[in-house]
Amino acid sequence: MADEKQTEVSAAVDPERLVRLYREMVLVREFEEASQRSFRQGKIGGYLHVYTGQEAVAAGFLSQKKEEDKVITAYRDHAHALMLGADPKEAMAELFGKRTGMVKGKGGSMHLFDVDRGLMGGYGIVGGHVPLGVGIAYALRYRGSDGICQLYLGDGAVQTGAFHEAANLAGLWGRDGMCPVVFIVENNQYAMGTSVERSTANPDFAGKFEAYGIESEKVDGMSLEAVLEAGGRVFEEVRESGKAYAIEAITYRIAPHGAADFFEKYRTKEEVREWRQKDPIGLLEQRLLDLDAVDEEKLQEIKDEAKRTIEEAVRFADESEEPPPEELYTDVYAGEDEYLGKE
Amino acid sequence: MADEKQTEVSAAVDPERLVRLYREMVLVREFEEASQRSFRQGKIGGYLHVYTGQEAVAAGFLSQKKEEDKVITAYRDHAHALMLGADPKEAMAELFGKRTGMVKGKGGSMHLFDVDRGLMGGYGIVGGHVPLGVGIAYALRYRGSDGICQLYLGDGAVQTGAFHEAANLAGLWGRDGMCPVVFIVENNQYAMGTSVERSTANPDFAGKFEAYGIESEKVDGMSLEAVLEAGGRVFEEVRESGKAYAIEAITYRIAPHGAADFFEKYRTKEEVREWRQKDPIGLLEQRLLDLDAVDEEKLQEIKDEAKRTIEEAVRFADESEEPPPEELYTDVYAGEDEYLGKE
Amino acid sequence: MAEKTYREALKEAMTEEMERDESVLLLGEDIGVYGGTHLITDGLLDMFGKKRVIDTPISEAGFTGAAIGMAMMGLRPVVEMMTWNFSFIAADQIIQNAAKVRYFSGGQVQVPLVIRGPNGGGVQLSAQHTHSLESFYGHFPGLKVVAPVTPADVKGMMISSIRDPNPVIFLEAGALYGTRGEVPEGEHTVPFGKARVAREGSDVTLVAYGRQVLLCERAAERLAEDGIEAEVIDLRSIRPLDEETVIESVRKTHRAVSVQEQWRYYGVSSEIAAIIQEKAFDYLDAPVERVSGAEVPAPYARNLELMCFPSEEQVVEVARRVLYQEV
Amino acid sequence: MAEKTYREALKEAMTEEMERDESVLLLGEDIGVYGGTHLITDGLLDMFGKKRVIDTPISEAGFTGAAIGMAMMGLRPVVEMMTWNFSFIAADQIIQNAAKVRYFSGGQVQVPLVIRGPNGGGVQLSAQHTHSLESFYGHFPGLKVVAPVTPADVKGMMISSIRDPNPVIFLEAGALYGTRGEVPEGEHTVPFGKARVAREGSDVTLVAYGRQVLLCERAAERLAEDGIEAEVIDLRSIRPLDEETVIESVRKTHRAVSVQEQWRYYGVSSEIAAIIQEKAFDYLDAPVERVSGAEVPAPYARNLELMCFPSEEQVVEVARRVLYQEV
Ligand SMILES: Cc1ncc(C[n+]2csc(CCOP(=O)(O)OP(=O)(O)O)c2C)c(N)n1
Ligand SMILES: Cc1ncc(C[n+]2csc(CCOP(=O)(O)OP(=O)(O)O)c2C)c(N)n1
Ligand SMILES: [Mg+2]
Ligand SMILES: [Mg+2]
Repeated sequence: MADEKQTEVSAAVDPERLVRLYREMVLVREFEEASQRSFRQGKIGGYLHVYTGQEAVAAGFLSQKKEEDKVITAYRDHAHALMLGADPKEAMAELFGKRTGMVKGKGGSMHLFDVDRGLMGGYGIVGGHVPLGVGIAYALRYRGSDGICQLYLGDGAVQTGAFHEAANLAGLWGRDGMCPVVFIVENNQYAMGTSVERSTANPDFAGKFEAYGIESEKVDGMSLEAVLEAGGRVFEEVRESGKAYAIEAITYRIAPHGAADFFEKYRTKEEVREWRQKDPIGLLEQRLLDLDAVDEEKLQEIKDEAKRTIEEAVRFADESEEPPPEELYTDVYAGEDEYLGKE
Repeated sequence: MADEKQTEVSAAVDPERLVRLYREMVLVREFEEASQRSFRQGKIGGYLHVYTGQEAVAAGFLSQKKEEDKVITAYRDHAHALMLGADPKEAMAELFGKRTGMVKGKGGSMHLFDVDRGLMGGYGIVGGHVPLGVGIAYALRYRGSDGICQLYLGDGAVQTGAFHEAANLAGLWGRDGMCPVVFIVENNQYAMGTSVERSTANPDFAGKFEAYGIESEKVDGMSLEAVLEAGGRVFEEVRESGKAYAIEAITYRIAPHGAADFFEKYRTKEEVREWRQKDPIGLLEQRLLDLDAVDEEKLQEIKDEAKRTIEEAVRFADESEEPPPEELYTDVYAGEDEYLGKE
Repeated sequence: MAEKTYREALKEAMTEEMERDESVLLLGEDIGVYGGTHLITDGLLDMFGKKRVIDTPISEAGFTGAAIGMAMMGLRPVVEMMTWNFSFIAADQIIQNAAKVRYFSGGQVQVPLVIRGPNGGGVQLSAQHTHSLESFYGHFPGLKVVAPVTPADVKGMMISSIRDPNPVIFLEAGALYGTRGEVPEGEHTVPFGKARVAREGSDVTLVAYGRQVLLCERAAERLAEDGIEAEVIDLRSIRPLDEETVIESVRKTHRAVSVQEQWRYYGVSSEIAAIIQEKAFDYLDAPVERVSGAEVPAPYARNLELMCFPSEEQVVEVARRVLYQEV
Repeated sequence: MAEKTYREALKEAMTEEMERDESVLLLGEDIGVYGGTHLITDGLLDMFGKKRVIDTPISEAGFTGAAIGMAMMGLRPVVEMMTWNFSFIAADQIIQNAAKVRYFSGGQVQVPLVIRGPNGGGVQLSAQHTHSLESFYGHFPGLKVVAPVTPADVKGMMISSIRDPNPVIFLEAGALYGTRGEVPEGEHTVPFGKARVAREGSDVTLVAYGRQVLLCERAAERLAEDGIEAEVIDLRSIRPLDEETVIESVRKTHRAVSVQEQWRYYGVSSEIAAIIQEKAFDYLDAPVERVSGAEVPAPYARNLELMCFPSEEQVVEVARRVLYQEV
């Protein structure tokens, strides 16, 4: 279905827009590869979850975010931050745990926030952010805004109780036009080492939303154009109706789950190879060439530029200072309270 | 649908069996009315949730419990205990908080257990017992038993995360024939003061199980014969397959939610009146008369007998002693450990 | 000042804040159409409409989390936990999101959220429905935790809680909803982290909060009959904790008993004892003693339940013990 | 005795018990096909098959609750909490069902269940992935809570836990999976509620558990260089708590420092301090002091994180302080 629509849509899509998004996707890919290298060099600590293979999803949806819209996601959040316009330098500095990082070095890779640009954060407890996103959507309407909330979650998150309770609330509140949220299930086929087949007896993630009275559809998450089409249509519908909606984006995590992952244990080389054929960046390159929107030289130029930007980001992160020790005690409480437990 | 099947089935149903179950239903009704009176007299404390209006559900399903089967339910559990054969005296004594109670006066109305008869308990946290029931079903198969688990839950419980996570596990484990559980959703139209329409945008409770790859059906929970038919068929299927299954029994809580409840606030007198017409005991009386299985005199005799039994139970409960003080400290831990925190 | 019940004071605070500030809204199970299981919110649906008084399904994690999201957007949700016993389901939302999101966002958001409901036991609700969760939530930086006992404080602390830009765990003395006391009209706030000297005395300090404050006051009267003047400190706030008021009192009395309904191990009184011996070591004439709930899940039977909670006699007896007046 | 890692000791205990007793089975996320995120269960799926090594979806409440049901049926499930940070989702199951069902069933069932996984921080996992939950679970009667630190103890306590008819919260020192130590072969059990004297000394008692025991041992060595002999007590078990061993030590040393990674307020050390002053009041020459984690959600940046956890220097300094040797 998604495929059919794609051809139809493509004509309507502005090739320049595609090139612009290609640029973003390549930047994200570079960012992720650089972050993996830096992790191996011991410059990044904690957990590191990269977005490699899923770039078309965030690119397609986030590029259609309106000023007043909000975005919330889990820990696989670098792409979301960058595509909303965060400075790669500050994003990388956060991964390096530096004071110049997006959240001052306090959160790390899993917790990128950019509230000014509508990014309400990355969260580390699977499913735990889903209720927040539903509340954010309610608050938007309550305030009289016509913004919507793009709520990203993984296939694994759909198995959690928090998801279920939140989706049910979204269905209910949406009936009154009070829940303009779009659940974007990034079905990348795995939750860590657990395939969707082993995580639920019914892996039709879009279909699961029926239990909550929420309409849904699936989209080919490897095709930027398909994602653009679905996003453009759905976001405006939801903005209009104030009703929750769900999109299952079918995609693949080409990279390991985290920086350390035994991924040969749970998936075959062939499977990975097959999905690599559908690498959204590779597909888009071919498409841009077919459309004569770019030539090979232009593609190379874009890649080189991304490389330079990211190299610079890494250098910036590396050279930035650590957070000052006082920062340990700030931001525990808001308001006039100075830090309460400090002796 | 349930109605259609009912006629078909009725012929097959042994009138004596219906009379026997009528007797049980009347006994439960008497028990509940006596418990409400005793509550008002201050002889029962805490919460008290009665089963009035739903008797056909427990009667129809529990009468088909096999020796090796297990049953688990929430706090509205008196009927389940009695219909599994618990002594009304001990049940009532539990409500009175006496040492002769089913759980020695330690649990009260919400926590009736009768492990010897397969009742794995009544639980007070909505949805919280659902995972336990799924584990019980797994354990049955793991041990090589061909027992099944009857898992009762309310319409309100379906909104909880615990339900969702457990149902998903049941779907998965059932694929391997390792989860012989029957979810029996007692849809009595309300969760305390919240109607099903206000608790979910999709009140098709049976249908919700599709998300977990679990087959389901609805049954008229006011019709003993319909319940008997569904139970007889489904339990044997599940026993055979080891796969989870769900039955939504459509019923009504004629009584208030608890002993204290402002029920005129959330439902109309007319609504209650209409459902009273479908009172499962009234319907069954008519049916038994139509079948010539009983005459009015016999019905009265059964009621009188139930009344006597329950009066005796109340007297027994009233006259029983309180638990001895040492009981406070027993049953905290099992095994050789004496109570660990006692000074 | 008018006499009001604890329940009325609570409702008054919420009503006044809702009238004052459109960003205040309520969520919870059966708080609207039904009027609230404990009738705290009765009538508010009619006053403020269903956008502001939201009846939710049985989804403690879902609606608590949604309220956190609302708070991050600048609303000031007040969540009713029908009873705190159900809050374990929302524990992940409360501890992982509400308490920490300000920190891990580097200060980009704040969570002006109140979660309120009855805490503690006493009416034969048995094991699953009887908990005192002060230390359970009090352990986590990022939360504020309060447990007022007088109608005046419950009003004042509710107003302070709603206006606070941080998540507040508001533990009501459920058993006292019907008790009366003077309540200031209108704007009345009580700050966090300030204990209240409920009774002055010079011989021994009784530290408590919530329902046990009343118990200590009664015990103090009994002790007074024998010429022992007990000072009763009502902590009111569990995090932040007013260490000074406690220490000051002990410097005067040289003896302390900490009373709590909750279990002894890893409870609030452990902290109180630890702090007193740390900061008033040289003033102490006897070890700080604790009176706590029995170390068992709550039983149903009335006689057993009564054994579970601290009694006046126990407090009197232990107070005498720290005064080395064996009875 | 062979040298083994903490990880190997843990796996050995589980493997041996599974071989011995068919009723032992494992559940958790990615414990089978994937081999366990921390490789504790690596290879066990092949050995015991998928009925006994159950890979679950991300449903902490669901599978913990299911394991409780299994345990009530006489099985002995061992649940892996991938990390204890995710256990808040299962808190209702653990606290409301596992800890209490024996009581509210009047003793009709028991729950021989182990829930295990890494506890504590230290590798820059930041606020949502850094918790020490000893007092959080230790508060509840009906649970047993342990936190072994040596490979020998982790084996012995795991075997004891699996054989125990009660629910055991098994808090592993996640940061120490790779550390080595002597581990007795075969049947080796360590009882609950017995602390271990990790080092003898006469001048000051250092009380700790888990990772902080090693810290205290190192601090003790440093103190020894200056002629101060510290006794190090490894609690091992948080509930039940071995008060005697602690008290006995303090009666000898007259001074104590309690060290924990967790937050100060309402933590294990509060209880330790409370108990010591209660039961060894007349022996104490100085207040019991506490060294705790910084009172903030865990930060990500390495330098800030290091400030969060107790350090050797801090322990040494505080030990000197209780010896009135100001530095
Ligand atoms: C409640 C909880 N359980 C377990 C984990 C550990 N964990 C981190 S990521 C992950 C897999 C999540 O899969 P999915 O939702 O599909 O997102 P993806 O990683 O594929 O983007 C798991 C199990 C966690 N963070 N939270
Ligand atoms: C988690 C939780 N939240 C709230 C409650 C309070 N409560 C007790 S019964 C009930 C309604 C449950 O409705 P349903 O599941 O339909 O069962 P019914 O009472 O109709 O039999 C509620 C909200 C509870 N016990 N547990
Ligand atoms: Mg995934
Ligand atoms: Mg119901």
